[in-house]
Amino acid sequence: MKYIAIVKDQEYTIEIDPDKGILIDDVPHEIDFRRLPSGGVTSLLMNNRSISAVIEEMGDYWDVLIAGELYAVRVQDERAYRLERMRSSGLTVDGEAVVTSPMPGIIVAVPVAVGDVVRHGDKVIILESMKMENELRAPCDGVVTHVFVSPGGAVEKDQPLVGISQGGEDAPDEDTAASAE
Amino acid sequence: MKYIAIVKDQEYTIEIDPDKGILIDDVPHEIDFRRLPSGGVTSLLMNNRSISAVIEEMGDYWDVLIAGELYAVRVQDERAYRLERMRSSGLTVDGEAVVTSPMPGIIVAVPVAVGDVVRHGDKVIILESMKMENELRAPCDGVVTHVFVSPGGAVEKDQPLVGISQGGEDAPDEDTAASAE
Amino acid sequence: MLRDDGLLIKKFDKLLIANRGEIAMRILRAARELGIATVAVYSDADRNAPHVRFADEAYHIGPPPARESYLVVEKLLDVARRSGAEAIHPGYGFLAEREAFAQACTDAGIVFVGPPARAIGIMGDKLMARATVTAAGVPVVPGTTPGQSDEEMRAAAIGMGFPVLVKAAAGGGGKGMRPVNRAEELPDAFASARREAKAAFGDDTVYIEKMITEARHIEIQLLADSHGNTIYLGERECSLQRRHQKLIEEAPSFVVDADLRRRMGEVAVAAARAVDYVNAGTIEFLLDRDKNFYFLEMNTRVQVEHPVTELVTGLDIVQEQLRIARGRRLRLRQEDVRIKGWAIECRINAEDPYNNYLPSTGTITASHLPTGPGVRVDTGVHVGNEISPYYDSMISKLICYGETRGEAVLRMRRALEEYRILGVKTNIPFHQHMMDSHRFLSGQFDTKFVEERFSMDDRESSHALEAALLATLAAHEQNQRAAQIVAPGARDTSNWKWLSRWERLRR
Amino acid sequence: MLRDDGLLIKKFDKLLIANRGEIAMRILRAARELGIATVAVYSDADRNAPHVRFADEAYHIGPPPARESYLVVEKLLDVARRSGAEAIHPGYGFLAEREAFAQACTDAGIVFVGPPARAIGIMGDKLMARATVTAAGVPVVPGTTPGQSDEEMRAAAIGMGFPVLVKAAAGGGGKGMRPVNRAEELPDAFASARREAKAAFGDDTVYIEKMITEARHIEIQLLADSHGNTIYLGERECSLQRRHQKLIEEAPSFVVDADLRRRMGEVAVAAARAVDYVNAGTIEFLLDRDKNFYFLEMNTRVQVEHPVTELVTGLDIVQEQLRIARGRRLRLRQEDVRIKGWAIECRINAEDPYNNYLPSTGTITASHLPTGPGVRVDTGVHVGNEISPYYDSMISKLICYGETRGEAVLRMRRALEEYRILGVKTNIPFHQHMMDSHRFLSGQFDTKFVEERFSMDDRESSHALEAALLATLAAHEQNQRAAQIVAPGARDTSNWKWLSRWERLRR
Repeated sequence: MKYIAIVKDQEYTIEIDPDKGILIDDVPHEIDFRRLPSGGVTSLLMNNRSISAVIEEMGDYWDVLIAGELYAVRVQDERAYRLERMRSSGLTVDGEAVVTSPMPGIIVAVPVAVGDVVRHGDKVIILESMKMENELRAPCDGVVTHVFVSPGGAVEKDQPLVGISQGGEDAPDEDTAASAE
Repeated sequence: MKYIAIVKDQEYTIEIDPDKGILIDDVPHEIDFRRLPSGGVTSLLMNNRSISAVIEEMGDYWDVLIAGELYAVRVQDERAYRLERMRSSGLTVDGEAVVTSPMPGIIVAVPVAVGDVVRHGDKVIILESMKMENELRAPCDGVVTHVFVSPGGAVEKDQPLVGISQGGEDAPDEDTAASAE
Repeated sequence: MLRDDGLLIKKFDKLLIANRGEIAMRILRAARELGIATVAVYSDADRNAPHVRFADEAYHIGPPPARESYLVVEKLLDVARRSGAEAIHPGYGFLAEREAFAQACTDAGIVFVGPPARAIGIMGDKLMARATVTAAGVPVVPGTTPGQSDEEMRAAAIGMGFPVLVKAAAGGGGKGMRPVNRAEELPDAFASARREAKAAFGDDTVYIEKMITEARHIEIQLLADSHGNTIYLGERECSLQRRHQKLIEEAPSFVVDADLRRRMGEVAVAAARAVDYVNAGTIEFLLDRDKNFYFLEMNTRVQVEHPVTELVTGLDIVQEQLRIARGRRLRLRQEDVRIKGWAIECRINAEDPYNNYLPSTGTITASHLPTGPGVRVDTGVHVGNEISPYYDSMISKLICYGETRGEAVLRMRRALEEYRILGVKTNIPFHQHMMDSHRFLSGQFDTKFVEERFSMDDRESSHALEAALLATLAAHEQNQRAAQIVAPGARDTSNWKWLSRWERLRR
Repeated sequence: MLRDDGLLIKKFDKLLIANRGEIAMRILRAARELGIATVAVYSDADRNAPHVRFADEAYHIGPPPARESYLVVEKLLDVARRSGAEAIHPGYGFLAEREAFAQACTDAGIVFVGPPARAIGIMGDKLMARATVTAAGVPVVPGTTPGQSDEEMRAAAIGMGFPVLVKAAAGGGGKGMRPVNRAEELPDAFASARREAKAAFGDDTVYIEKMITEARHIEIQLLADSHGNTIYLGERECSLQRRHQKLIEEAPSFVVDADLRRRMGEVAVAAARAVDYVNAGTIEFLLDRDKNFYFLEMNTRVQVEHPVTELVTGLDIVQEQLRIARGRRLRLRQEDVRIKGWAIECRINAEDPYNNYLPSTGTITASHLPTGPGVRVDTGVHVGNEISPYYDSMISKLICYGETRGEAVLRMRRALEEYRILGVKTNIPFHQHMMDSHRFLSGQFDTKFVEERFSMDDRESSHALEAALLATLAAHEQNQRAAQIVAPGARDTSNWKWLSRWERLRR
């Protein structure tokens, strides 16, 4: 069985074969993997190197906690991976990035309006939660296409707040956007 | 539903009724009971008194750990309890107590033989385990009826080692037993 | 004994803890260790919290929002009455620095484990506090006096020179505080500081203070008994902050020598005496590059970061609070206080250091605490508990002790690696990155360091390959299991067998 | 540097830990804190043990029985070679006090983290040890010399007066030791002591020692560097034992004052110097009612109970061991050692205090460690790990610190209550009962106290009613669930709903 694992923009091809053993990017490794009965704790011995991790399934990815660092890993078998690559190649041009609420809270301010040009990292929402004001920022360059909330409103976790049309590599420049107001 | 709970020779009658609430020995109590998702941890509020416990099912009884103390509790519904009492009332006279091995180990010595009279607390087996010699003692007064093991033998947990006929309240006295040898 | 200043001091044997989370646990443990019976309170969100299970008694006080539960004075006094609690410990936050609450306790004949209401009142109003300690000879940061108009404050700001800070008179924990670099920014800063102050404290009075740049936040822990004895327990270094929230604290401070410690300690004692202070309290100072120090504020309660002082002095500050409230004399004189070794505290928060420190809510699905020599964890969250938006995002405090600062840092690194929390994102990687930072190791930082000169971007992810492999093995295991449900005959491909085959191969 | 006495001293960066359980974890943490890479070894029984997960590398060394894994010198040296480990820490037990192992390490060019093989050899032979320290002016308990026949020993015993102890020359930890009250008991005692000594140490030589009654077991912790500096870190009180197994240790001792501490310390240093001792070691003394003390033996390794000394001195003894083995000079001189506060250790064993302390085997199904101020837990067992008959029954060590002995005891009570282990029976109730005992609180005990004057029978079971109720609720819950499988339509009687109905009723 061949898998593609993606973590922090890095891809690994991992083959698990009853005869050949485990190969990572075609290199065989001695692997001894154990799950312990409490809370997702695992122990991996990899060529005698010891890695202690906690693993948890998060829907379409896996959270792996090693030595304090949390890694989000997507695992696909080779076929699913090829299929998705084919599909996703047509999606980038008019894709919309949606900023969602990372937690329940109250909207304090919405410093952008539909039509505004935003740059990656610009503030788009100020959300109060856990007794703190939190700034949510644009995940990409683009133009604001939707504002789903207004100040004072309560929001749930994962609720869409602001939509931004992604410019891809051809982000509209300030002039074009300004003339659209 | 009415239950009989037995712990350390003490019996409690506990009634759980959708209308009357919870009654212990006919006295109603305000009860708020929660199971937490980890390792059998529970929280009981009983008339606002807070009890934190870990509960684990052990087959025919429950282990309940409260503030460092472990309580073994047998719970039966009223009907099963009555049935068992009836049954057990005929059993005490020629019952045999069997000393079993509390853990895997090696038999070091068997200081008793079939026919010996033993008193509650007498050594009947010396078992080596966990790098220590452990003395197993007679659980009651009586006469040794079986010796299932011999020195040097390996035993598993719960393996029968020695059988002792229980004298009940009419334990045979030393003279009678001695004449049986 | 009811003192002239309204503070009730008497022996008590049952204590209500008007708080939740780690500080409730901290107080419960101290009370238990003194043989004092304990009463907890809980909102609907906290029925399963450890403080409920750990107390001798627990009472429900309402829905999750604090203003409907932990902040409702009448409910707390009612629980005290029903349970027979003779004293209330407020912890920090919530009602800890509300003058009216302290007074209400006294009026109800209940010992308030803290200072006299009057001291809380004076120190809680930043402007009054400045005036009071100034009169006692304590140096303060230049700033405006009460009741000035926006225009007057603007003029004062220009007079003292930018940058300045707009601060809420009732503020604390950085709330209602705004740095201002130019006069034009003042109106916005006034507006947002007032909005936040109003929401947080119900009082939107603001004032202006000169901003001390390249400053360190150094605070002095005090203990004062009801017999007129006040001592200082040395300093804490609390400069590592983000948005005025402390993240890492240590004791002692890299930059405070014995002489400066004594001078700051004596000034702190003078500030406390100015309000006839009783119980544990903290004087916060700014220390500038030239080792001038300025009174910032007094926290009239136990601090989050009190454990670092406990580790280097060997004292138990919360037990001392309870002893003082029971009328006991301090057992230590100033000359008995000795600082030994070094302690560092990392606040473990549910927030994502890789994503602008956004708070992370969710249920804790795994929690494995570091243990062993020199490691202490104060936590109020267990597996199954929820990190909810109702309360702050602190999960626990990890405190490490070493003979030297270097050893404390190395131990903290080890403990951070051992600590495993799943279910929410945590700032453990932030702390790890800080413990690896040369600036931190060499003690070169000020209150702006985290925000302006520290980035998670240069942190290397050293275990990406292993993470990929582990996730793949877990996914494969799952696939195999799923396949077996379809074809139950294929027993011999089960996960464990498959693994032991590898074991056979490699032996 | 290879010294004349065969001890190899050099800087190393990778350490093999030839042990398991809590002491392996303890050493791993110390090494990690010093930046030393770590190599663990494990038997089949320990693949899932924490020390395997916590090390940087881990190597399998055979089946569960120690004589086929942890005791096989060649396997350990082979792992050192394969992993590139330059040093081996033996922990306690297993190979820690085998002269041949220390020598084999040196011969292989590997640093043995411990004393010279020769010192182990002398101190490991009780008879040689007695002769050596006697020559150095150290007082010893009257006893027989090597190579005497049973008949000669019998005559000597009658000469010195009963009671006497039959002891194994190679003994330790109470193994191969038998108290004898009458001459007629001697043959049996010789036989059983020899059998146990043969099994445990492969050497059945025994000798006789006068038994000091009403004695306390007091030991002195030593540190000696390779530059000729030897210091003592005060005493430990280890009188609370059962069958010569220590159960509770504390530092300092109730009965040792500054003068006695200094005298015992100086004698201990003299004993260590008599064998050119290097690294951490402990001199065990018996202290009689009149405060006379007698050398008992030297433990040429780290002790189980070392943490209590760490807590009152602020030192890290295992880190000191590693530093010494790397050739560093001691940073402290004798006058820098200060004892502050009080520490108590309870050994948490898998055994049933209500049933003759029978060991209890099984899998740990729940483990919740106490935390918070003044509490340290050293454990090598996690949830899912098995307490097997292959190794000793110690699960962990719970160590508490307080400003005073009373505070340490109260904290220990609190921590014992917090500690929750399920899956095996533990001796936590024993410790709780001891912490409640007046004799213990007033410090009135000797080495016979646990066996002769302490009983669990008078312990009250204060929570029987609550246990009954909780088990019944759990059983009822289970019944309800079972009933629903039969009648899946009856959803509204589900457990949680049923509970919330009570909540509604009571609000």
